Amino acid sequence: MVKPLEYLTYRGGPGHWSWILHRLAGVGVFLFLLIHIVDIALIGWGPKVFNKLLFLYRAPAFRTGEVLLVGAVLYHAINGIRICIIDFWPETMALHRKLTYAVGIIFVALFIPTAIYMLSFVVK
Amino acid sequence: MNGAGRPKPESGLELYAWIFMRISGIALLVLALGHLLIMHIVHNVDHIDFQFVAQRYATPFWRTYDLVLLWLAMIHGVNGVRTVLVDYVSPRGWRTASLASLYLLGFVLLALGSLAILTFQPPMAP
Amino acid sequence: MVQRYDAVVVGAGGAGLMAALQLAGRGHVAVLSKLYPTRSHTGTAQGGIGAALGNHEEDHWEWHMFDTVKGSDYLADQDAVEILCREAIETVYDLEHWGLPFSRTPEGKIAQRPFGGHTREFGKAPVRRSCYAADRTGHMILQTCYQQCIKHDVHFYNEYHVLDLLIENGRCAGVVALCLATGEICTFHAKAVLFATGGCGKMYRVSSNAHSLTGDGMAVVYRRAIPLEDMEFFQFHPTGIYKMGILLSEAARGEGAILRNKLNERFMERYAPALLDLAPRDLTSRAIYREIREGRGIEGKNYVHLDMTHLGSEVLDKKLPDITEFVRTYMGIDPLTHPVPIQPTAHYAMGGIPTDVDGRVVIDEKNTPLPGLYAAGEVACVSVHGANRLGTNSLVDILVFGRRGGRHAVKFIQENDWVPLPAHADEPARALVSQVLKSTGKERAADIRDVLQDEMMDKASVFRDAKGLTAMRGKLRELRDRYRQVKSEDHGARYNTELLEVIELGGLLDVADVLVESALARQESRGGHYREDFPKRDDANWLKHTLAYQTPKGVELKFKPVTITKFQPMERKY
Amino acid sequence: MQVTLRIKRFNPEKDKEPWWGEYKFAAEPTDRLLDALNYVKWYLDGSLTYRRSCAHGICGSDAMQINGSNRLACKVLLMNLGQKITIEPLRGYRVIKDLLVDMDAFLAKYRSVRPYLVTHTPDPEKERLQSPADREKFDDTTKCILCGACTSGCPSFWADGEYVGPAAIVNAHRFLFDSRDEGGEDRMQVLNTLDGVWRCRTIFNCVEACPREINVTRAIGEVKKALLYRKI
Ligand SMILES: Cc1cc2nc3c(=O)[nH]c(=O)nc-3n(C[C@H](O)[C@H](O)[C@H](O)COP(=O)(O)OP(=O)(O)OC[C@H]3O[C@@H](n4cnc5c(N)ncnc54)[C@H](O)[C@@H]3O)c2cc1C
Ligand code: HEM
Ligand code: SF4
Ligand code: F3S
Ligand code: FES
Repeated sequence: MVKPLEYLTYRGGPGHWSWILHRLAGVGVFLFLLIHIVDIALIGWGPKVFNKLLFLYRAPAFRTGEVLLVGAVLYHAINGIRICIIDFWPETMALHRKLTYAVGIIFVALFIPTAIYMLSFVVK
Repeated sequence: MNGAGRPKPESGLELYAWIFMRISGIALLVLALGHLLIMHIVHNVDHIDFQFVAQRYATPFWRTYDLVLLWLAMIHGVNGVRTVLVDYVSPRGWRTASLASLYLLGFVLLALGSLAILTFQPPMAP
Repeated sequence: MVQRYDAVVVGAGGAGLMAALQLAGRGHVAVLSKLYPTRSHTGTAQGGIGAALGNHEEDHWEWHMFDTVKGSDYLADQDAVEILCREAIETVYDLEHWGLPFSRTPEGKIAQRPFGGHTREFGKAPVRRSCYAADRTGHMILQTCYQQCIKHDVHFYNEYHVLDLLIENGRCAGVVALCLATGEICTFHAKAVLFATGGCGKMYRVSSNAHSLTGDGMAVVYRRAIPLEDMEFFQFHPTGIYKMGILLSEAARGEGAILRNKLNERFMERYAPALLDLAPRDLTSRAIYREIREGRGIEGKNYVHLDMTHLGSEVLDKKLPDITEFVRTYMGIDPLTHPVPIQPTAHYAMGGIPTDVDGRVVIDEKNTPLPGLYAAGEVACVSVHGANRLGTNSLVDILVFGRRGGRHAVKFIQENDWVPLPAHADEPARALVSQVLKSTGKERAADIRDVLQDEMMDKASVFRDAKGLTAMRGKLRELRDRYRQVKSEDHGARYNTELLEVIELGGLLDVADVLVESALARQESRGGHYREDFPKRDDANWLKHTLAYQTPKGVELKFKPVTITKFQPMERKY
Repeated sequence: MQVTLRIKRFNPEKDKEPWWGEYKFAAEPTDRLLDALNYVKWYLDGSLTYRRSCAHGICGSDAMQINGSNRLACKVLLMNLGQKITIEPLRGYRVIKDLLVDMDAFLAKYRSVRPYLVTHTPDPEKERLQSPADREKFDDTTKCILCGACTSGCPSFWADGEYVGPAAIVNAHRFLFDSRDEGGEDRMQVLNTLDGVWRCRTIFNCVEACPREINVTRAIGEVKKALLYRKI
């Protein structure tokens, strides 16, 4: 049927992109959650093991990944709220494009400062 | 009538899944964003170590918080990935197999995580 | 391949579906349509369906009958008109019971609006008679009828193009069709066949009709020595979008829109002082042509304005949403603020296959039916529209007579057996197809059609005279010669739409031939047929129907009397 | 203006693979894209195949992908499309020839929601009454012309053709919200499944594609809400 790349070649509306991002972010965060559970569980092995592991987390690559994670959760959350709003108040769907743009704007407004703040530690 | 497929009988499952996604989403908005704010922004991984965790888990509030977060995120995530799999994996066998693996993985990790949160014994403060 | 059915309905517009619904469950029935049913042209009807429900003000079917007869310029058969107007009422209620989403009055009844030529008390003042669902009435009718067909499990053969009618020993034996999907030629052996293939408006350049309205049914039947009745009467709708011909329904004028010329005059005051812009279509179209001829077209061009700017967005967006959108999409202007350029557009064939009030096809002046053959809808001529159809009356016609035809066919299939199929029944159809596919000619079908449409527009549209029509006759002869040399580039079997267009063009040429010959013969002006060389109506000589037959020598004309019951012909003034 | 049509051609009778046909010619900016396609078919290549009938956006024959979005060819003017126009068949349906696709599966889905009025009470002598406000509730969804543009533009449908699709839901909505209808329960059962409304992820491509400007997602949302209230 429709090939994966073709999901990107169709020119739908903003909703098309927001859905792709929501899905990628959701799955991405889920995969992180799986890893996160494992590492947190290691706490049961005592401080030594755990603290050692945290080293990994402090590597710059990981710190950048962390920024992405925050971005993904943030976007997924804001967009999730949009989905809930239109689901429970179908009347708002008359404004669907505007709502989608609003999600984008809110996300950028929150994420950019946060990212700069978080990345400032990496640079240090 | 090719491809029409008889509609599958109604079970209501999808409806409940749908409503759960929305309610858990709203809860996660507070829990997950709160979690991120505390652990990755206000504090950051530079501050976090065994000690930090131990202090936090000294109060039942944070344990409960993390436990609820874990459960909701896990079920929300598993159900989310279920929809993704159901979308893209249509051959019957593959679909069943991938869903089974997902549920198994979800279950094991949920158990593991819960165990970690519940059984964690903070060592006496020195 | 031969298939056997009790009855076959050809065409799935309003008329075909209505007939099929009568037959469904009462016999083994198939509906053949060259389009998927919901793509039929009934779906484009906008304004409404006329029925004297009296939901807003007093109304009676007798008044409706009078208006229809007067509108027809007294050429309609009044026994048929009486049935039309009486049964209109129950038909509209039936549609409502089937779920048709009519617009509603504040009390929740079916809403009605005024329409051209519909009056109270025999012509005193406009009356609200057109039952409507915004300006999508045809769409709703087509959808609703199709939905009922789904409910009643009607069996459809979609995208089957009927090529030929089978007649054996003076009885109908079935039809031959081309299956577009496979290119196969299929024979349908049937006791009864009902034609509901719609109109032939594509023989004109500026037309409100779909690309698919090429008079197929008329041509197929005509080639089998069945006459076509009153083909000279072709209706031009006054308000088509300039150049494109897309219709802006009379509902616009029903809601208060006004026609204006270059001087911004409401020129209809001169032509129909009582009904003004709501005068019948023939009159209004001629008025517009006159204005243009006398140099009062906008910017000296061949169009005038339809002014809706005073109606306000409440009326435009709520009651006329579709036509408002057409203007915005296709003209790029907003009818709220700008008047819309319009010109008369070829719209409706009053003539067609002659039938009686039960939809039976009749083949001579004495109304002798051809057993098993039925026709209904725009393809047929009952005749309830006479020389000029009133707005909203076609939808009534297709449903009322679609139903009556279907009902009669039910009786027929119960009482009769199949006539044996003629030997090599599908031979003529096969020959037709293979002739096109194997053609080595050099003529492009589109070029021939272009000339046909332009010349018909020029010589056989709103105004006609002997000179033009005779020239047209010559043109048609020439086009027919060229048609024999038509070329084909697609030799495939599957969905060969090029082949289809060539066949359709052949039908158009035949029907145009009949129209021109009938128009040339009728030396008077009546309704949609206006002869500049004979500008008066002539009841003494021409109060009669034309029947045109195909003969080896060309078109042969016969005439049949008009049935007059309640209303004697009078001068027609509005 | 000078236009170039790039049309994805495919005739399984002779082509192994789809190929791109390019046609350059002069046209009026105010022409419909359908006029341009007709020009190609009538004067340049008679074998080009597509469906069309009404030519003004009412019959639903000529939905196709135009510059990557689903539109009706008769409802877009060349001046809004640029000089180079890419045309492909609707996606998600089997291509039969060039721009003409097999709509059977689509229409079977439409039929599966029982798209007709169901009543158990006997018909009154005259009309069933319905207030203008009740009539307004399903006005939007009565406009559907079954063109298929919405379903074919829906990523959930691309993912799995079993999804009943927005068009069928629109037509179910038309009856579910009709105060005269009494067949809601059956229809709800068809829709309350994995392949019913729940596969819709509110992507809005359907709304963007609908030539009748039906707010399809809203209709789907109203059906979801109705299902929810029925169960709770
Ligand atoms: C723009 C417009 C607006 C109108 N508005 C109104 C109005 O407001 N009120 C009113 O009363 N009337 C109106 N009319 C007139 C009215 O809509 C038509 O006359 C009427 O719908 C014709 O219906 P029908 O069933 O006879 O044919 P159609 O609906 O045209 O159906 C013809 C059917 O025949 C099939 N067919 C044709 N040829 C073949 C073949 N060779 N083989 C197999 N199948 C074939 C087609 O597939 C189609 O299904 C309007 C007409 C137009 C064009
Ligand atoms: C932070 C607050 C969150 C909100 C408000 C939220 C909201 C939502 C909503 C409403 C949906 C349903 C989308 C739909 O049906 O179209 C959804 C889907 C999903 N969510 Fe979340 N969610 C949140 C957090 C999370 C987290 C933490 C994870 C990871 C574990 C996650 C993973 C997913 C996945 C995988 C999907 C499925 C995506 C899809 O079907 O396209 N979400 N989310
Ligand atoms: S909802 Fe709109 S896009 Fe979908 S089939 Fe109906 S008219 Fe076409
Ligand atoms: S595009 Fe598809 S997912 Fe839903 S909102 Fe429209 S049906
Ligand atoms: S041709 Fe009818 S919708 Fe385009």
